[in-house]
Amino acid sequence: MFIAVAAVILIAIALGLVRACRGPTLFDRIMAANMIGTLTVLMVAVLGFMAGRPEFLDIALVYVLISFVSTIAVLRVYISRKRATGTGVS
Amino acid sequence: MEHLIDIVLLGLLMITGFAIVRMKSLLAVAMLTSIYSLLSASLFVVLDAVDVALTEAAIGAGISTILMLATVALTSDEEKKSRHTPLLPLAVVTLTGAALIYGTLDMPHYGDPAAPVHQHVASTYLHDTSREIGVPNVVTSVLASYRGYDTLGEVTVIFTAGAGVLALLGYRTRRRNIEGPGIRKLVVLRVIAKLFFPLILLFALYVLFHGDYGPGGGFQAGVIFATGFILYALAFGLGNAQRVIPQPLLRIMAAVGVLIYAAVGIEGILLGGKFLEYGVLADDPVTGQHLGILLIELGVGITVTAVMLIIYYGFVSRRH
Amino acid sequence: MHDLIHDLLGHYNYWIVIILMMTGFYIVIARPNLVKKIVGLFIFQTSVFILFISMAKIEGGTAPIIEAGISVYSNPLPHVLILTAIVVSLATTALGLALVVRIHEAYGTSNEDDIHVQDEAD
Amino acid sequence: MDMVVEILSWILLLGGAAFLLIGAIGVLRFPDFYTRLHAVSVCDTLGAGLVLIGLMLQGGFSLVTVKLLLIFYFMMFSGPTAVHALAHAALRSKLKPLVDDHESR
Repeated sequence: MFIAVAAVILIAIALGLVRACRGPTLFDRIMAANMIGTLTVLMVAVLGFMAGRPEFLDIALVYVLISFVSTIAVLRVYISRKRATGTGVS
Repeated sequence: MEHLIDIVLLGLLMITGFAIVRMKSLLAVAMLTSIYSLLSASLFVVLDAVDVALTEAAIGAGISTILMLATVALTSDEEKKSRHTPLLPLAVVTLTGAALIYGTLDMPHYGDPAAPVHQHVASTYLHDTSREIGVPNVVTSVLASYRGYDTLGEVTVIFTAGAGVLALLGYRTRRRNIEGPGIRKLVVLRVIAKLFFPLILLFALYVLFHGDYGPGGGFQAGVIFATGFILYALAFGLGNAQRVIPQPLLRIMAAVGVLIYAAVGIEGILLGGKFLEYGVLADDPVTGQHLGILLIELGVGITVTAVMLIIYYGFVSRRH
Repeated sequence: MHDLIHDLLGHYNYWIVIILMMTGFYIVIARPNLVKKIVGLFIFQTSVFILFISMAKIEGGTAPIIEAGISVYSNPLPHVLILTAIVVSLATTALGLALVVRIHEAYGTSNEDDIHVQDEAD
Repeated sequence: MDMVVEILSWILLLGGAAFLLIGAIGVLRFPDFYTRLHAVSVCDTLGAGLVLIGLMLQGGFSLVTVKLLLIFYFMMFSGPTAVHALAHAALRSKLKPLVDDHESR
């Protein structure tokens, strides 16, 4: 049963990856990266249960924090860059 | 079943790699790199390397991406077309790849327990750790105790990298707080950052001191600590972050961490053992090992935190 | 036929690793942008990590954290090597990016071709 | 009792997986950035939340469940915040929402 959930998460990651590659705007890519971060967290959690050793959830916890901070970081960089150069959406 | 997940994840990694080659916008490349890191980290979980997955997630998807973004912000976003034809590089790459694939044909199969890698010291480590070190996480015991010399070297490399970035990017304190107009209005982000900041630091401490029993240790904890402060800097501005943890303090911390590590080694000599022999630190060798591992993990954590923040400050305060 | 599939599965990880490695290598040698080169280096490094970790995996094993009732563990030694290698890779990436920033400040561009043109003009 | 918890956990897990899939399809298929954000939110909150609660039921009363609760807590705050920040940044950079089907962006 866990394998079914893991498979669905993998499919969702693949769909998110397609969106990240197709874009078209930078925001779409950030959004896709953020979603893949969330899915990876769930993936790691489910994998822990699947292997029968769920005590490794620390990794999933780190992922939540990291993907949040890097999403915020990219937006911050983007805004400061836009202020400097005045370019529009790429 | 794990094979299937492994195969799919590797396929996704390959797609991401090709997409990175084709992408022209460097900000988009940085986002794809972050995805690439996340995918490889989950692959590490599938391949049982939980400690490595923790490190890769914190470093690859976190700090590396942030540094790449900061660099793109300081340079240009668009990649220009190369003036040379890609034919020669393609030929070189194809030939090298073919040679390497030819080389793998003799390699033992994936997952083969009889492969030569598993025959020598690894089984000794797995077998003797609980008796000699008394720490369930074999990765930590090898990293911090059996191969403590190597790790001292690694910490010194990190320290040197911090010094190198300081030398290249200089050091500029900006106490006056500069705020981007976009984020300043994001009250939501500030409230959430206030909620998250103490929990991230607490979690980093947990990773640091729980490293003997589960995945974790000084390297990972240091990066998580630094990520907490980076979140603080992102939400409240670099000036405020430098008020909380100023640059001169970071330089002292970077040195202190390495010194703690080396001092534990010398303490071993003074107590009649060898350099980095933890067994003599306490009456009972196993307790001594525990104490030694905790102390050097603390040293590693302090240095890594300080160096990560030095690098981050270096890149971000460079912004004009 | 069965042997072929067995061989294929047994080397699948290594082959994908080599493809990834070559992708990174291609970016490093064919792309003029210095930031992109660093990204290529990053891909190359990560592929090496995957190679090592794939070699450490033992069929049916689990993570090398000793627990009662488990007898097969994957090899912890490559994990240790790669753990420290990841941290060192961050150090090299940071240094490389810092160099790119300085080069951009000195030349006004981070494109290798333009830098060569400027160098030859001097 | 155990049986009930088990069945409940599987219902939650599979429901969560279904929402994850729906969200991912939405991310791929929706016509513009702002509509796609809705799909991402489905993944981030409902899908992830259900899967995590399902796993908590599997974990029972242990440290595992505490960690899952922490992940749940972080995710419920970070997901919407990230999406909010994204939408805000996109709007500021003058990315126009798609208002009419016949109007190409």
